[in-house]
Amino acid sequence: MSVSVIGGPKRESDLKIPGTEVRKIEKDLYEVFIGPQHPGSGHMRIIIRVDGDVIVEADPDMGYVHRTMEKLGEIRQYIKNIPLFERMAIQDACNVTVPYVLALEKILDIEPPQRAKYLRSLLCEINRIAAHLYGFGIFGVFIGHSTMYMWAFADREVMVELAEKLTGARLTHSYPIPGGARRDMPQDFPQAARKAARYMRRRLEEYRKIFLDNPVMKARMEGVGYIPKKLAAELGVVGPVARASGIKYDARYNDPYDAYDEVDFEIPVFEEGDALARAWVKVEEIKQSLRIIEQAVDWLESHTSEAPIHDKFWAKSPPLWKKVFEKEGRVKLLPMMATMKIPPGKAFARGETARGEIVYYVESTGDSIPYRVRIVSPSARNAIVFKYVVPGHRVMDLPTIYGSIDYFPPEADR
Amino acid sequence: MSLVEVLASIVFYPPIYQLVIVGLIVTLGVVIIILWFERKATARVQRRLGPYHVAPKLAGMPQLLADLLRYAFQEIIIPRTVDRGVFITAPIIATVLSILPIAVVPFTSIPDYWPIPMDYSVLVALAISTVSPIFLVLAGWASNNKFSIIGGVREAFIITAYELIAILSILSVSAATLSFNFIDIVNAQMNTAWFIILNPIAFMAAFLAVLMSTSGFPFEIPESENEVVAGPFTEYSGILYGLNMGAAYMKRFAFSIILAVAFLGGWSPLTPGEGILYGYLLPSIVVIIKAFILMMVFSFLRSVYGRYRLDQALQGAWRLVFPMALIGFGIGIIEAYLGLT
Amino acid sequence: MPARPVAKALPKRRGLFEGFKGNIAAISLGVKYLIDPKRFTLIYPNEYIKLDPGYRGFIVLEKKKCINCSSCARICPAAAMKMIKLPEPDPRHPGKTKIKLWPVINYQRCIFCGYCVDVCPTEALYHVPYHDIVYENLAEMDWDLETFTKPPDYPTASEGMPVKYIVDEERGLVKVKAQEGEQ
Amino acid sequence: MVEGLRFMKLSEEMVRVVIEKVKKELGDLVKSVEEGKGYISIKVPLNRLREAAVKLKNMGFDHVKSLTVTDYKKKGVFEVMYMASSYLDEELSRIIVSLTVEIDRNNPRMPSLSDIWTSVEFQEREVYEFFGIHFEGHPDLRPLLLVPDIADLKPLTKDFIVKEEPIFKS
Repeated sequence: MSVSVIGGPKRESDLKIPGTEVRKIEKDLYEVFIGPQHPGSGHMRIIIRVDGDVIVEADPDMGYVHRTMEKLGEIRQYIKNIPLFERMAIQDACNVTVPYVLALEKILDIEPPQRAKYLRSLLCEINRIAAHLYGFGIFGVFIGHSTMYMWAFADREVMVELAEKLTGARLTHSYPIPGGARRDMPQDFPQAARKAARYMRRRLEEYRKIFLDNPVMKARMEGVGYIPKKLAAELGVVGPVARASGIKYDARYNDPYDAYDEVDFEIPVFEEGDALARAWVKVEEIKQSLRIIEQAVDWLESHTSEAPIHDKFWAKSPPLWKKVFEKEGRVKLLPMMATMKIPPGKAFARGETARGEIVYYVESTGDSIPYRVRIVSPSARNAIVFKYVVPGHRVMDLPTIYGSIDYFPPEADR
Repeated sequence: MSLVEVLASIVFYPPIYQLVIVGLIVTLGVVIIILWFERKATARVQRRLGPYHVAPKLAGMPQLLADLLRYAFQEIIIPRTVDRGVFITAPIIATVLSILPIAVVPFTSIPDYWPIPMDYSVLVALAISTVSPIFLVLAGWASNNKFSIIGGVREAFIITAYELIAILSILSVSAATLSFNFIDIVNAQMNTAWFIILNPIAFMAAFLAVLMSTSGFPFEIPESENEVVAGPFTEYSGILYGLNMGAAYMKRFAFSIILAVAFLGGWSPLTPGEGILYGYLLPSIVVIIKAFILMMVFSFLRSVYGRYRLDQALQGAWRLVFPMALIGFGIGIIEAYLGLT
Repeated sequence: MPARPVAKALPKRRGLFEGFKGNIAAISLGVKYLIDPKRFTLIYPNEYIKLDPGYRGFIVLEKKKCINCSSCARICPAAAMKMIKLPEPDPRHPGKTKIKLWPVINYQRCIFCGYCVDVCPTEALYHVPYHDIVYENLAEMDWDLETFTKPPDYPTASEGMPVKYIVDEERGLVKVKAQEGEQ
Repeated sequence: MVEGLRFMKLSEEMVRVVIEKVKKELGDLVKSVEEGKGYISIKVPLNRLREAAVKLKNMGFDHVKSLTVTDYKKKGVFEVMYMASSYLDEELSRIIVSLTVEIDRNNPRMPSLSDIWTSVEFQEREVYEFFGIHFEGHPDLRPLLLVPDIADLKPLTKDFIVKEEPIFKS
């Protein structure tokens, strides 16, 4: 009989904490620790017990990249939290920070100008594509398809290039700020964005040929990790995982923010609920994101350039501010931004990142630092899939499910 | 007799030539080149450069020599928990056995240059080729590591699936020519057409079986790193790991030579003539080139496919490839009955 | 027009023939890329990307413009920017010194968010459009005021060829040689 | 296509309708219902929390988005908010209700809701490690992200103080 310690050290004093006691496992089961130093696990550990080739129990053990985001959020000024929170998922920096900014704007009771909304949505969609491609790459290499990995990462470079043009940084843009966005669109951006959109559409067709319709890969994905609609709602899974199971939920649709109530796009919903459907959701979402990018670029081009920030932070700014904006398109911040006091209040905001819905709860007591910031990231909510969906699958299905829910440990651990 | 002739007679003494020159030196060269090709071709498909910075003018070819040297001089770490004897000997025996089939395949039709009597050479080659996987399973078991054991078990599953297919599909050639003699098989192909044209289904089955036996994509299941780290080789390091990895490629080369002789006409466009040069060296080069091309095809598949799940691979093997092998065998019999060969 | 959920279905393709067709499509696509890889790899030390002027690279101080307001240090999210106190001859009272605050930056911590550049009331801080600088030890990355006031050396530029990436419809990105002297 | 035409932005009207519905459903369970910024706050007494949760679930709030705990050290309470919403009901999916209870900061115990809302299971584990709140009846209550040594310090309570560096350098 094998004995294993789950969840902590063996010292006598620690055993008082519930959940750290020594457990015995059944004789016929074989316990395999996948991760955290494992080529197929990422920064997490999944403890599986297998009977033959079939997993009977899976226990996700997260927290290897926990960075105390919520605590750090409580000790620093509001604006300083933006670069911090975007480090949860740096491929998805804008999407992750926009809901936080939305929450702040709700407390401040301001609405950013239309141009800022479009700029934010534009970067959000660029980030969404980049993050989906990242997910695709990881998914591909998890089921042994290294070409998918390299292709997705190469094409992600195009999106990163666009984001760099827009914000001046490849990944950690720190782009949205309370009341607006930090830069205006450069002159040559619309043309590059349209070219990139056309290129991406053609590449998606090639992805289909080599990956999604490839009989080998299709066999690996079809019917694996099936989550029925009821179960998906019960587990509270988010994003592509939920939409692949037939749940019509997308924060951009159900609680529209920024420019999403003005642009025309679809929320793809599949009924199949397996890994293949989750991959297809991503493909369809990339297509829709490309449409949003094109529309946003058209809108921005046809409207005159003005500072994409709320008047509260712009009307009283010195002439140098306007000069810099006209010359470089850069929105300078007022020095009061650093120690900005936000009126007392509580706000809850949600936004759709590539991996699903992220929610923020911000509570202010009128000080320059938040009293409480609660973040629930999409991967943290999807982690429950490991416990409830993985058992019953074969060992080789674990990477398929892992890759298909696009679980991203740094985001889940926060 | 001049010195050159003496040397030639030693070097081209069939057992030495086939086992040492072709079996060790050429195989090593082929493995290195094919590894380079595999990395380079995969890189091209994946829009990368592949090996580059070690001599950019040679397209990074010396990278593989550097890797080889690194493996050779790396410290071999033997964990305390392993079964030492088996742990060390298993990869060595597996490597030796995987190149042994080369020693029984004829490279020419001239009896002077046959390493063994050729009457039952097909059977001998197939028999030898089936031994080496057992040592991979042993290596996994001796490692005493969970991932190694899972990998070893997967290897064992795969053996049961591909072995019958490999034997049956290659024997379909024997059925067609009514002979277990490689020489008869090649002669028959030279008289009519190559068996890849006469019996493509059997070739296809044999091709897939070789892919499975050498863990090529899409059947790279025992070593699949996303579940079982490196399968049976998880605990290995240094040259022992290199042997393990190399053994798969050597085995693939040995199988490719068997396939080249059985299906691709052996030394076909060439009729072996008098003397060592025309009778032995050139025909053997033709066979090696054919085997090399076959290996390039095997390697290219890496960039297109991922891997099957274990049960899917087994299902595919038994439900699809095994009937294919049977049909191929049937075609062989029909061809023999019709006197096509 | 707003968003709308649309039910989609997986393309249903089954059977031996479809499987065969899928294999052929995948392999032929692979062969297509084997012949023309369409790659845009940057061969880094030999080539380097000449970044746009808007890029958020290393941050440098123009001492003349600085008004010692410490806004940059206050907004720095990574606590990389700190104010130091330096004595300085007082112009109004000759012979006496007064304490002045100057920003210094620690590049072990800097995350290149550019808040300090954006918040600076006199544009005394600016980004240089490069970021690939190697230091031999960590202490060197903690800049003092003198280092902070001039742009850091950029050895990559002297060794490699400047290139630029432009977005292309056919190949994704295309690497082109950057014009010399172009900003 | 036609489906999309039903789209509308969340209006005050819709929120008011839901508030009325909640008040009717929960009846005397609720202490107060008020509209917050982005959510509807429903305060219930601790001993009737499970009852209220079951009723909310039956109303269609089928999953919990966030289990938010705030430490009010001065008041001596933890405020626990189950922020629930709906996936299957499109009307309710636009609205987030927060089922709020206050529990004693010195004796943080409360019933677990993980058998009502499975989606809250991992978040209850998270709250357990960060605040030390014991959820009675939780099937698998052990630290999720932290190692037990750190979890023992209850890092998200206001007792655990982290200080920012000063902006001056000596």
